Amino acid sequence: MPAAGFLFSKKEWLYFTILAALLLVVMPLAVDVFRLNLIGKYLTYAFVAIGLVLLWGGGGILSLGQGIFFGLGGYCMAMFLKLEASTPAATKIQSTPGIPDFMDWNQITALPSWWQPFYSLTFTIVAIILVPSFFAFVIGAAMFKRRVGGVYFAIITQAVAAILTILIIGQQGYTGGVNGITDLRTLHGWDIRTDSAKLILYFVNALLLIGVLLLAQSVRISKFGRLLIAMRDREDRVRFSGYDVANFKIFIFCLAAAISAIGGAMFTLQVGFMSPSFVGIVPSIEMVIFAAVGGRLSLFGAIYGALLVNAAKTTFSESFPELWLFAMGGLFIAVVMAFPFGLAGVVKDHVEPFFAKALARFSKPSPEPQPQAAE
Amino acid sequence: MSDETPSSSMNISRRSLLAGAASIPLLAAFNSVASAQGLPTAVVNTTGLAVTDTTVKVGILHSVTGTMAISETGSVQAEKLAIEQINATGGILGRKIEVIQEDGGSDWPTFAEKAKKLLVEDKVASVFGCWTSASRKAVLPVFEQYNGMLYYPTFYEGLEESPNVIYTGQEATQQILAGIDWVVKEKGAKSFYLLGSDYIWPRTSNKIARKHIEKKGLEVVGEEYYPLGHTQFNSVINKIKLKKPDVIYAIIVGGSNVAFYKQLKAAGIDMTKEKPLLLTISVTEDEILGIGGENMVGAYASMKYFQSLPNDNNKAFVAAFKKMWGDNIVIGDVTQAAYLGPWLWKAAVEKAGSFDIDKVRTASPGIELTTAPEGYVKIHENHHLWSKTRIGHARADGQYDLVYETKDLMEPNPFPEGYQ
Amino acid sequence: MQVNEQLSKDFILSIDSLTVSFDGFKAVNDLSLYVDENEIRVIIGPNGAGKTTVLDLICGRTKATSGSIRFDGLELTKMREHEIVHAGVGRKFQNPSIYEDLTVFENLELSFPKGRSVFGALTFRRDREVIERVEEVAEMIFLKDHLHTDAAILSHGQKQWLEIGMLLIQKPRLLMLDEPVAGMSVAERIKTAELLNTITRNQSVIVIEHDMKFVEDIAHRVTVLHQGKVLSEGSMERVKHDPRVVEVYLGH
Amino acid sequence: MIGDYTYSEFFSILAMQGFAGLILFSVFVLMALGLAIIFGQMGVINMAHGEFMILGAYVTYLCSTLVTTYLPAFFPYYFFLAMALAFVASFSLGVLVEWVLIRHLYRRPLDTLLATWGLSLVLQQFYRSVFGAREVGVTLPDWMMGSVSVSETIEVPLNGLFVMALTMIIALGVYFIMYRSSWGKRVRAVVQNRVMAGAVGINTKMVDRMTFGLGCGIAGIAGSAFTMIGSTGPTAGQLYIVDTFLVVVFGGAGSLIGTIASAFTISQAQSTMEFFLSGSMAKVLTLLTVVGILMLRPQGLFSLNIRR
Repeated sequence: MPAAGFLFSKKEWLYFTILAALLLVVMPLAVDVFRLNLIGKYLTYAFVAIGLVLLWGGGGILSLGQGIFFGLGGYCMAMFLKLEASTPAATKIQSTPGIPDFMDWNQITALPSWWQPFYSLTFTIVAIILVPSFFAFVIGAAMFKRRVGGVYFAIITQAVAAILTILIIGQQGYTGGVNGITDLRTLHGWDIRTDSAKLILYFVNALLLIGVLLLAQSVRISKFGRLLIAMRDREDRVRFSGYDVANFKIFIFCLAAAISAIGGAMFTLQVGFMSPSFVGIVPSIEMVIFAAVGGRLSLFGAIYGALLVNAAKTTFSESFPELWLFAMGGLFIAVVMAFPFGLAGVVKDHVEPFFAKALARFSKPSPEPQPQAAE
Repeated sequence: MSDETPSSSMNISRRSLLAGAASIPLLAAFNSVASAQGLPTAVVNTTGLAVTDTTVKVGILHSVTGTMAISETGSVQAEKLAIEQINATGGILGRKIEVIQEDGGSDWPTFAEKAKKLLVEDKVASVFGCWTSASRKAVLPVFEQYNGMLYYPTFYEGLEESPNVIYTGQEATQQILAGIDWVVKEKGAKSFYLLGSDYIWPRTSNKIARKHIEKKGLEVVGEEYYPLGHTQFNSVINKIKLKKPDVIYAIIVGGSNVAFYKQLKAAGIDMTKEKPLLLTISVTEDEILGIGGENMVGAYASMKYFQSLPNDNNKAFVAAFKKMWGDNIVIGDVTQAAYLGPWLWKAAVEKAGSFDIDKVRTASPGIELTTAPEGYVKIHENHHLWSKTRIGHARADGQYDLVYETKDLMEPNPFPEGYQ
Repeated sequence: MQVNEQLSKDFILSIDSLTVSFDGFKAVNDLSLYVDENEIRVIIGPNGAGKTTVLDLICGRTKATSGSIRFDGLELTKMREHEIVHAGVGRKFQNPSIYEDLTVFENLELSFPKGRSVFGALTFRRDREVIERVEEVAEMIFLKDHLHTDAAILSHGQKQWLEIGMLLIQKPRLLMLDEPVAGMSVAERIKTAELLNTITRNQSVIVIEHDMKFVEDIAHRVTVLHQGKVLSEGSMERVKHDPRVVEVYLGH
Repeated sequence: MIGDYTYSEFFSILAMQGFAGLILFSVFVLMALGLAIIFGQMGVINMAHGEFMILGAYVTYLCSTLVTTYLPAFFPYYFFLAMALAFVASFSLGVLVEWVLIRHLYRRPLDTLLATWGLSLVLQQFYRSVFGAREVGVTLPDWMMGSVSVSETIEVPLNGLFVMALTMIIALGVYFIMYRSSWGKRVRAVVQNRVMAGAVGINTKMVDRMTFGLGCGIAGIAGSAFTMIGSTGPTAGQLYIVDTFLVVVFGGAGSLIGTIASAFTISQAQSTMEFFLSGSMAKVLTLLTVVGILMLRPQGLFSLNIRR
């Protein structure tokens, strides 16, 4: 990889290697397919968290509507899978065979035209990226061109998430309503419900995540990334240095949306359905907490944050269902009050100095330039 | 959580048993059960379920946290009561039931996850659970893939018939048709205003109701839906006042219910005057707790069970339930349906002489329960229950008076021809 | 210099009957101002005279209610901020406005006029031209030795210089500085005056300043604003002895 | 539409819909006033606003239960006591929350958002643990239910009138506190220039705490009043939060008049659309319109054209 030397510092390459090893080797060896599938599900949220690190950590733009894009990506995927599952043979008991079951229940007798293109996998994949990006572009262009930012942006994205949820639920003939699009079976004839499929999907998901991580990092280390930091600190200065600030914000918002959408699509594939409960306000805010717990400035943190919070949610709600909300609420408060930079901050302030010290002591006799690793 | 029931509430259960199980004919002497039905585990369990010589594991999968916890609590309580009573009468095939309870957290993928855990890791012989259609839809592929058995308690929209689910609640036609027939016949209703929360069950149910009403040559003067959680119904109440329907047919759920009925009363629509008459299929005694009996008095509900049913089965059931969970508790339609789950499963297992899912499934159609609080029920070929439709008239104390019940059991018909 | 001569010349910046009102309050009221090529113009005036607002209007931060601002043949009142910058107007804010989380080098690099579009920024490379130019400017603003220091830990004066440097690297034709020596030590002021005198060989400068000693050091001409209007204009000598100016300042 | 109705019916529609809109308007104002104070004056995003309302509702519930048990004679009037207690409870909790959380987070509005969201989860679980997951029914005195008939078709619900009157009283109260009292002057001084206000001897910390407390207290009263029309459950507060924020933002943060104007506009739009369309679509269209207008005019309906 020619850009290897640039993309990360030495220390970050170490972290990267640890992460890649954890996702691609340790996890698959350590847990069974059932747990691995769960971890795969958590990792789909990590996509959203990475988007949020770019958008919120990098650009200071807090979106409370990332569920919109996660959901749109997931719905695009689900529409394709549902069409494949709704062959005339499989749906022959319906009054109109060949259309998704929920449409039939709602007296729809022909596939709506906007569903038609989703017979094509290529179109679906393009749509997974483009539909959410387009949505983000419309919202972003309207808001950022008029300099709406900060709190207002957060509230309006939240409202959009609410609107979309009500719409999806209300138009159940076209969207599957509150139940969502369920009972998805095959991808081009390949049964996605089997254990081997789940294993493969896990690896696809993990590799995509690593790819997205590298992409995000390359954006961060580009001049664009530095401009984002600059905008977060001194938006006016950037503007009066000749940059059209709104365009940069729109771009990063679209990028974060597209990344979240990939997560959504992978979610649908791994979980086997998509429903409006991943679009609304509550999941959107939960996704923010994944990024916050990991450390809003750290891409690695985003992944660990998503993994950790979700794993905690599963364990906690198994053993102490009553306490789960207390823990979750406490987590929000703690992250804001005590650990504003999340896990990544803790690692940087406590773990790294510890290792640096240990390393220095250990390597005293050897002349190797170890401490550089912890610059 | 998993062993809470057997250990912590055993004392209560023994006592409640004496009151509750007295009417249950299956009651047998404790010690003799094991030998009488003591088939070897290798025989009754050929597929590796969690069945030992003395125990069998089952799962309870409901939301204990999140927005649905409100509704699902009653089902959990009913299922635990039934299981304790079964254990106290010697268990199933000589084996005590052990419960593994999982929390769906009002989150559908969590339901799917936990269902999978119960089936794959815990290898439970049966699962009692789910409440919303969305959660059932989410777990359905899991049950079909790993061949589990789910007892689903809620009245729902139908349009489903899975070999891996026994539906102990009513599908839509069982709840709707007889109710409408009754208001038309007894109350001379000619026009209806259909109202619902905006999701699949109210929409599907209203669709069936509309077809049925129009088939009779009567009129639907309005039909509309409000988002879940909506709290402002003044506009629709105004519309109702202007359209002057004979019947308001309301399928509103959750917190919206409270707002709707309070505002209806405040707008001067006194339901006891029956002008218009209100008929609901979504407000059980559970919901009235939140709405307040004084705001609900005079409404009619079309269900299959009311806590006030005067038969002996029910009296014993209510007494046992209160003994176990407290005197202030109320029991709604779904809670009763949830209570049937373990009993129906027990009957099927005993008929099959095996815990194997396939054998239980084959044995299930035709299973009868004479001890059900709602009276006699029977499992149909389509895995739904034959059951009666009953009309209740709401009292100010939050209970319903039974005013009508169908003479025969209504046949479940999840895919009603002509109603879709 | 004769007034008539000025009018016949092409000004780099000509402001004609500019007015802006905030909820009825006219912060700038029918103001006209003309700046020559390579001129250092200092604007002084009491607090609330509208000095900063004039700069805001020129660089597009505030939209004029009426009037026109022409810069090099372009009507600035119709343009957006970054377009005005592209046209060659640079502006330094009152409080040093730099990117504290970035190094001096990165601060200057971001201001380098290349890769200003989204795509450009994504594909921007730190090539020889950029490095040389950054170093050149760093030398001018006395920060050559601090190139890789985080901007946050610079002294207040150094931050002011850095911001000036960020403007210089864009090679603007009109440079607007809002109180460039505020908070500087005497030695730093002298160096800053020196810096400004060097850079105006190639560009026009508008400075807002309170420090009269500094104003005398640098100003070619001085404009006195009062209540959004030009009260007096001309050489420092002339303005100093204008009775209206004296009254406003003393009466304040 | 008019084709379906006679003229007298059409007149009734107008009258009753106008009234329904007014009730909705009052509800919105009650919801939003507390938030407008906290968000508009302090810049704090209080996502737990709904939970403060529900606290008021639970206090009312407790009152109704206690009064029914111990002082049945007092029952017809308990609601006023309940509202006062609801205010006190929410106010106290607000002051506590300000002291523990919010005061560390001024100038970090996005962080207040996250922290108060956390707080809302904690409060929800707290309610669930204490009062149970089910909704509780608040029994109201008879005189508050029912309606006054104006004509055969026009009927005016009493609780609607009550909410409207209450809204008016509270709005006037807030107006006097914020714009006519010396305390209000201090609040506004702190909003405009914190340092300067501190320098002239205003205890800015105390002002912050009391302002936050006041906003929460009003939420408590609103919650108490909503027991008449809505449900009281652990998660009921969440239903209000989006609407409330939209009302405040649409009105232009910092402007109480703007909040009231925006509540009026949104409520009339929503109740009109609800009449002519079905419920869900009306809601979607209302929200879309508000968001659309906010995109075109981000500063909201009322805002000063201030120099930056």
